[in-house]
Amino acid sequence: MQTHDAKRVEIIIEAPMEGRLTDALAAAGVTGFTVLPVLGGSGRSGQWSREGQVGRSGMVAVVCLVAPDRLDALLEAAFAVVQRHIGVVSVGDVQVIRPMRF
Amino acid sequence: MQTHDAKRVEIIIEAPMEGRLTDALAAAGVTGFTVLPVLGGSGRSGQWSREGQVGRSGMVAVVCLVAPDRLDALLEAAFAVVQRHIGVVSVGDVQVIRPMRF
Amino acid sequence: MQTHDAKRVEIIIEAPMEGRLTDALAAAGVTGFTVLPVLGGSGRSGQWSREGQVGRSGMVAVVCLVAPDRLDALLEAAFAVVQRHIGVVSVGDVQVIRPMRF
Amino acid sequence: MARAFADGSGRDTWHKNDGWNVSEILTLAAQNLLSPMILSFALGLGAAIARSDLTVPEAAAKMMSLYLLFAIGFKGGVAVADHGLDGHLIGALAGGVALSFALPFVAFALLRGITRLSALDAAAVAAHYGSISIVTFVTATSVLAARGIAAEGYMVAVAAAMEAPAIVSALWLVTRNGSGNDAGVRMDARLWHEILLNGSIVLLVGSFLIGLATGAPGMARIDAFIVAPFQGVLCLFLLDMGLVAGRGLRGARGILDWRVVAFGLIMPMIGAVAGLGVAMALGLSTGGVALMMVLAASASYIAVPAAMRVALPEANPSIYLTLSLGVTFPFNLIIGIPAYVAIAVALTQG
Amino acid sequence: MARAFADGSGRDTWHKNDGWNVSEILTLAAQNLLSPMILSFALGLGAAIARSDLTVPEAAAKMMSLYLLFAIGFKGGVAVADHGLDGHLIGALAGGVALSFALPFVAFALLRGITRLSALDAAAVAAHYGSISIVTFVTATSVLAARGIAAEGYMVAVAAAMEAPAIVSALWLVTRNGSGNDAGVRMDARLWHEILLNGSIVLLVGSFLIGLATGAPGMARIDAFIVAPFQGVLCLFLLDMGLVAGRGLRGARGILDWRVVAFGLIMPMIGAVAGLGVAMALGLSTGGVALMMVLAASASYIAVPAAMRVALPEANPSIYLTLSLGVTFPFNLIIGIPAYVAIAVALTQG
Amino acid sequence: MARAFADGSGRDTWHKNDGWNVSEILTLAAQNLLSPMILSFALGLGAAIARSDLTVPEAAAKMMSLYLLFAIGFKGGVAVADHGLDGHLIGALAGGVALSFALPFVAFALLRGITRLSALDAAAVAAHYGSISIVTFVTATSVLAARGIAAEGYMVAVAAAMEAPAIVSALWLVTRNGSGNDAGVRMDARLWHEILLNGSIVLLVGSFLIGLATGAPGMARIDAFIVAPFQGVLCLFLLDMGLVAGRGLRGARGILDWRVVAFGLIMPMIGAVAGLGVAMALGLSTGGVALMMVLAASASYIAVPAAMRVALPEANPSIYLTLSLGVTFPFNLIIGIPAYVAIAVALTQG
Ligand SMILES: Nc1ncnc2c1ncn2[C@@H]1O[C@H](COP(=O)(O)O)[C@@H](O)[C@H]1O
Ligand SMILES: Nc1ncnc2c1ncn2[C@@H]1O[C@H](COP(=O)(O)O)[C@@H](O)[C@H]1O
Ligand SMILES: Nc1ncnc2c1ncn2[C@@H]1O[C@H](COP(=O)(O)O)[C@@H](O)[C@H]1O
Ligand code: NA
Ligand code: NA
Ligand code: NA
Repeated sequence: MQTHDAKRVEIIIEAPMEGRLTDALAAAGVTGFTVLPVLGGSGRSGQWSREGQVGRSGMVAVVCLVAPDRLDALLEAAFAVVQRHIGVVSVGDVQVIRPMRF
Repeated sequence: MQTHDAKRVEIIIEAPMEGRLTDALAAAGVTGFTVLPVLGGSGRSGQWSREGQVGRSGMVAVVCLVAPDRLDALLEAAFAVVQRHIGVVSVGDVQVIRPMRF
Repeated sequence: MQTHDAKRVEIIIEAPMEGRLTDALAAAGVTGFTVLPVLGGSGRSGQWSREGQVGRSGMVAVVCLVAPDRLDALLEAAFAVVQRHIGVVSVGDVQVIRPMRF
Repeated sequence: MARAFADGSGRDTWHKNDGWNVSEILTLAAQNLLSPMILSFALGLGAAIARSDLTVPEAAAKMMSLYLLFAIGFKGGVAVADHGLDGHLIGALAGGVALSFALPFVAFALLRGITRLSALDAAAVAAHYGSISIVTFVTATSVLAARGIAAEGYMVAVAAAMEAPAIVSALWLVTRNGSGNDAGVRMDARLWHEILLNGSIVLLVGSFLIGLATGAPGMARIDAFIVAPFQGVLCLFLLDMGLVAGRGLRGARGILDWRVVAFGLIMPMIGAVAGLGVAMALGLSTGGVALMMVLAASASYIAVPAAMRVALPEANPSIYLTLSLGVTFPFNLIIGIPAYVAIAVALTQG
Repeated sequence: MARAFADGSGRDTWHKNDGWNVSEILTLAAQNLLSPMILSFALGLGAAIARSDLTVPEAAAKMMSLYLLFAIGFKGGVAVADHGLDGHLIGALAGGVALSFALPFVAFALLRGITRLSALDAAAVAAHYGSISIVTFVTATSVLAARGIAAEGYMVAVAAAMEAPAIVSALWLVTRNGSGNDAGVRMDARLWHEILLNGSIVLLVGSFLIGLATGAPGMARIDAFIVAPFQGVLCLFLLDMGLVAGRGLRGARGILDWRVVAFGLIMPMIGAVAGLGVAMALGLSTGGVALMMVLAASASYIAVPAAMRVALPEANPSIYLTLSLGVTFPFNLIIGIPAYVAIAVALTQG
Repeated sequence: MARAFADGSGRDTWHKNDGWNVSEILTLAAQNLLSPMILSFALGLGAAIARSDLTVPEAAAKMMSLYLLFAIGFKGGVAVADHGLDGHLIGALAGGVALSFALPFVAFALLRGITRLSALDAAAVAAHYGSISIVTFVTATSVLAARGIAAEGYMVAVAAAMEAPAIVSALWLVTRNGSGNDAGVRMDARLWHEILLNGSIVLLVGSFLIGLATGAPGMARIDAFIVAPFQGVLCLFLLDMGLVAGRGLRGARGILDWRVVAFGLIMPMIGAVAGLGVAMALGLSTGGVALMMVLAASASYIAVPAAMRVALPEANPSIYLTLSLGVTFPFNLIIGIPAYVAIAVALTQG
C-alpha cells in the first residue's frame, strides 16, 4: 500500500502547559495532534505517579504527525514552550497513509 | 542483545470503530495489538477533549507490532475500516526482542 | 534545530510488574521513563479489556528514551523482568532535542 | 399513583388545580429557574463559556449517568409493581415508537426547508430529534415529583423504546436522497446489535424489570440510595452537562448559523405538540402527558451520535451534537419542561 | 449484638425460628433471588453475555469497592466497640487462618483428581479457594442484616486474616511438585510485602480499627454515608461484577471443560462445610457461623490473582479468574449464601 | 445563625461555655483525634508510608473534591439566605484578601531567615501560605458543626477570595529579588485567567450563589445528598489526602531539611494569629473567628502549585508540595483546628 514519509513527534509535558503547547503548535501551522494521558514517570526531577494526585497535575503525551518539511517549525514552537519546563521531546521517522492530512 | 525487525503501526481512530478495527485486524491474521486511551486531539474536524464527555465517545490509539511481511495485510485491513472515518495511521521501523510473537 | 540520536524503548507489561521493571531500569542506570495507561489488547494469551476490571490488573506501557550506548543495559534489565511474563518490547530510532537528559 | 415518581423526601404536596392562570405559569417558570438543578446547569454553562478549567472527570460523569438510569428505571418498575398496569402500557409504547419513527421526517423536511444543511447532515440531525434525551426525562420526573404530580411508572419503558426507531427513519432518508455511494449508509447487523443493546437502554429496561420484580420491599432496601440523594446527584450531573454544552457551543462558533439554531428551538415545540396529541389520545395521566411531551421534544446526545459516527461517518458530528446538547437540551430544561408540565396540567386537570 | 451488621434502616425484624421447614428455605431462596442485589448481578451477567456495551468505569468500580471495604470494616469495628469482644476473637482468627492454609491442599487434590489441569494451574487455582471473596462476604452481611440476624463484628478481621495464608500453601505445592525451574516459583520479600499490605487488607483492617476507636459516636457522624446507601451501592457494584463475570465467561469458552466447572461448584460446598465445622467448634453466633461458611466457601479474585501473576507467571490467569469470578462467585451469591444462612440458623437456633 | 454549617444530622448540641479550662481543651483534642475523619487521614498516611498499594482513583478523588466544594458552597449560600447578611461580609472579604496579600511577605522573610531556600523557592512556598486549603476549611466546618458552633455562611466566599492574591505577592517578590532572566517570572493574561477562573474558585462561588438563590427550599430538595453523607465522603477524601501526603513525604526524603519543616509548623501558627486579629477586629462570630484562623493558617496545594508550575517553572515543586501537603496540612488537621476552635471559643464566649 502506498505510503508517505512523515515525522512522529512525541512531546511529554506537564499538564498545565498542554494548552500553551497546542496553541503554539497551531500558531506554527501544526493543526493535527493527539493527546494521551500519562500515569507517571521518572526523570531528573524525580519519580511521580498520577494515583490520587492532589495538587500535582501530572503530565500528558502529545503526539504530532507532520510532513518532514514542517518539522523544524514544529520543534521551534514546541521548544519555546517546553524549554523551561520538565518534559521530553522525541522525533521518529514514520510512514503515513494519508499525505493530505499533513 | 539480539533483536528482530518489525513494524510499529499506530492507528488513532474513533472509539465506536475500535471493535470493527480489531476484528478486521484479527481477520487479517494480526492477533497482537494494544489499545491506549486518548485524552483529546485536533485535526481537520476540529479540536476535541475527552473531559466530561457526554455524547462524544472520543478516540483510542491502537498500537500493533508486526513482522515486516505482515505490514501490507495489516494496512489493507486497517484502511478498509479507517478510510471513511476521522483518524490517522502511521508506521515506524522498530526492533523487537521476541520474534516468535509476530 | 539541532537534535541528537536516541533510542525509544516501549515496554508493554502487566501492571503488577511495573514497579519491578522500573526498579530494574533504575538499577541499570536508566532513570528516565514515562508510564502510559493501556485500555486493553490482544496477544497469544487472548484478548482483554480494562473496562470494569475486577481482579485483572491490566497492563501499562513504559516508554524510555535512552542514549544509544545505554540501550543494551536497558534491554538486559528489562528482559530479565519481562521474559517470563506476557508483554512486548520494541525499540525505535528517534531524535531528541535535549541530549543532557540521557 | 401519586407516588409514582415522588422523591420520597416527604415534601411532596399534591398541587391542587382549580382553574389556571398566567401568573401561576410565570411563578412556576421562576420557581423552576430557581431550582438547584437548573442553576447548576447554568453554572456549568457559564464556567465553560468563560473558559474556566472546571471539569467533571469522565468516569464520574459516566457513573452519575449509570446511577440516574438505574434509579429512574427502578423507581418506574416499583411504581408499576405498586399500582399495577393500567391498560395503557401497550398503547403508550406503540405511541412512543410511532413518534420516534415519524418525527425524523418532520425534522428532515424542516431542516431542508429552513436551513442549508446537506441531506446527509439533515438526516443525521433528524435522527437525534426522533430519539430522546434521558436526562431531560429524568429532570422532568423530578420537577413532577417536586410538584407531587403523578406519572405512569412505565414511561421509562416508553423512553427506552423511543431511543432507536428514529435511527431507522434517518437512514432510510439518506438512502432515498442517496448522496453518492462514497457517503452511503454503513448499516450492518453489528450496528443494530450495538444500538438495541446500547448500555443505556439495557440498564434502563433492566432496572425497570428489577423494580417490577422486587417492588416495594426492594425499594425499601435501597431507597436511601436511589431516592433521597437523587436530586443532588442530578445537580452535579447537570453541572457537567452545562460544562459539556458550553464547551460545545464555544467550539461550534461558525458551525451553526441562525437558521440551524432556530430549528433547535422550533423542533422541540413541534415534538412536544406531537407528544401531547399522542398522550391525550391515549388518555394518560397528567404526569404521563407531560413526560410524553418531554420525550418527543427532547433530542438524543448519547445513543444516536455514536450510531451516526458508524452509520454516517461523513455527517458532521459538531452540527448534531451542538444542536442537541447546546441548543435543544438547555431550551427544554429551562423553558420546555415547565411549559409542558403547565400545559399538561391545564389540559388534563383544567 | 443483634445490630452488629444491621443496616440501620429500621426495617430489621428479628426472625424468630421455632422449628424449621423446607418450604421456608425455598421461600428464603426465592426472596434472596428477588433481591435487587442478585437481580443487578444477573442484569450485568446477561448484558455482558449479550455483548451489550454497558460498562462501569474502572475508577467507579474501584471507588465502590473502597466504599464497601471502608463501610464493612468500620461497621465491624463499631459493633465490637458497642458489644465488646467475646472470647472468640482469637479463636476465630486462628480458625480462619487455619482454613485458609488448609483448603488449598483439598482444592489441589480435588483438581488433580477430577480435572486435567497441570500441577501449576491447579496450585494457582487452589490459592484462590483458600483465600476469600470480600464482596461475597459483604453480600452475606447485608442478607443477614435484612433478616435481622446478628454476627460478630470482628468477622471482618477474620476475613482480612484469611486473604494471604492460602498463597503460601499454593506456592509450597508448586515447589513440591516442582515443574522445572523455568516455571518455578517467583517469591521474594517484595511480593510478601505486596500481599500483606495489599490495599484491600489495609483498608479493611484500618477501617475496622477506626470503627473500634470511634465507636457509636463515630458511627453517628457518618452512618448516613456508610449505612443508609450501603445496599444501593452494593447493587451497582454487583451489576459491574456481573458484567465482568459475563465478559470473562464469554472469553473463556473452551478454556474450562465441565470437570473444571464442576470443581468450581463442588469446592465452595466443601469449603462451607469446613467453615461450618470450625465455626461450630468455636461456638460462634448464628451470623458468625454463616459468615465463616461464606468466607471458607468463597474464592479470591483480587488479591490472589495479582500475586499469582507475579509468583506463578506461567499459570494461566483465564483459568483461575473465570473459575473464581464466573463460576464460584455466582454460585455463592445465588445459591450458596441463602443455603449457608439457612443451615447456620437451623444448627444454631434449631 | 446556629445552623449555618450545622450538618443537619440532628445530633448538634450547642456547646455551652461558662468558663474554660485546660482539661477541656485536651478532651476536645482527644475527641478530635478520635474522629473518623482524622483517623481516615492517618490511615492513608500510614498506608502510603508503609508502601501499601492502597490508592484512590484519580477520577474518584476529583469527584469527591467537586462534591465537597459544591456542598460547602451551597450550604454557605443557604445559610446567608436564611440568616441574611450581617454587615460584616465586605469587611470579611477585605480582611481575607488583605491576609492573602500580606502573609507571603511574612512567609518569605521567615524562609529566607531560617532556611537555605533560594529566593525563587522561598517565593513559591510563600505563595502557598498566603493562599488557602479548602479541605482544611471543610474539615473545620464539620468540626464546628459537630460542636454546634455557628459560623457566618459567607466564609466560603472569603475562602474563595483568598485563593489568588497571595500569588501576586509571591511573583512580586521574585521580580524584586530578580534571580536572572532565565528564571524570571512567566506571567501573562492567560495565567491570570486560569488562576481567577480556577475550577475550585468557580465551583465554590457558583454553588454559594446557587444556595443563596434557592435558599431553604433548594436545600430541602438536595440536603439528603449534600448534608447527610457529607462527613462520610470527607472521611474517604481525607483517606486519599493521607495517601498523597504520605507518598509525598516518602519521595521527599532529603529534600526538606529540619529548618524547612520547622517553617511548615511555625508558619500556620503565625497565620492563625494574624487571622485571629483580623477576625476579632471585624467582630465575627465564634465560628467565623475559627474559620478565619483556619484559612490564614492553611496552605494551598491545588490552585497555587499549578500556577507556580506555569509562572515559576524553575521553582522545585517537591519543596512546596511536600511542605504544604505533608507538613502543614496534617499539622492543621490534627493540632491546628481544635486549637484554633478552642481559642476562638475562649476569646469570643469567655
Ligand atoms: N528518558 C526519558 N524517557 C521517557 N520519559 C522521560 C525521560 N525523561 C523524562 N521523562 C518524562 O518527563 C518527566 C519529567 O522529566 P524530568 O524533566 O527529567 O524530571 C518524567 O516524569 C517522565 O515522565
Ligand atoms: N497530524 C496528526 N497527528 C496526530 N494526531 C492527529 C493528526 N491529525 C489528526 N489526528 C488525530 O485524529 C483525530 C481526527 O483527525 P481528523 O480526522 O483530521 O479530524 C484528531 O482529533 C487527532 O486526535
Ligand atoms: N504484536 C503486538 N503488538 C502490540 N501489542 C501486543 C502485541 N502482542 C502482544 N501485545 C500486548 O501484550 C499483551 C500480552 O500479549 P501476549 O503475551 O502475547 O498475550 C497483549 O494483551 C497486548 O496488550
Ligand atoms: Na424526541
Ligand atoms: Na475460601
Ligand atoms: Na493561608
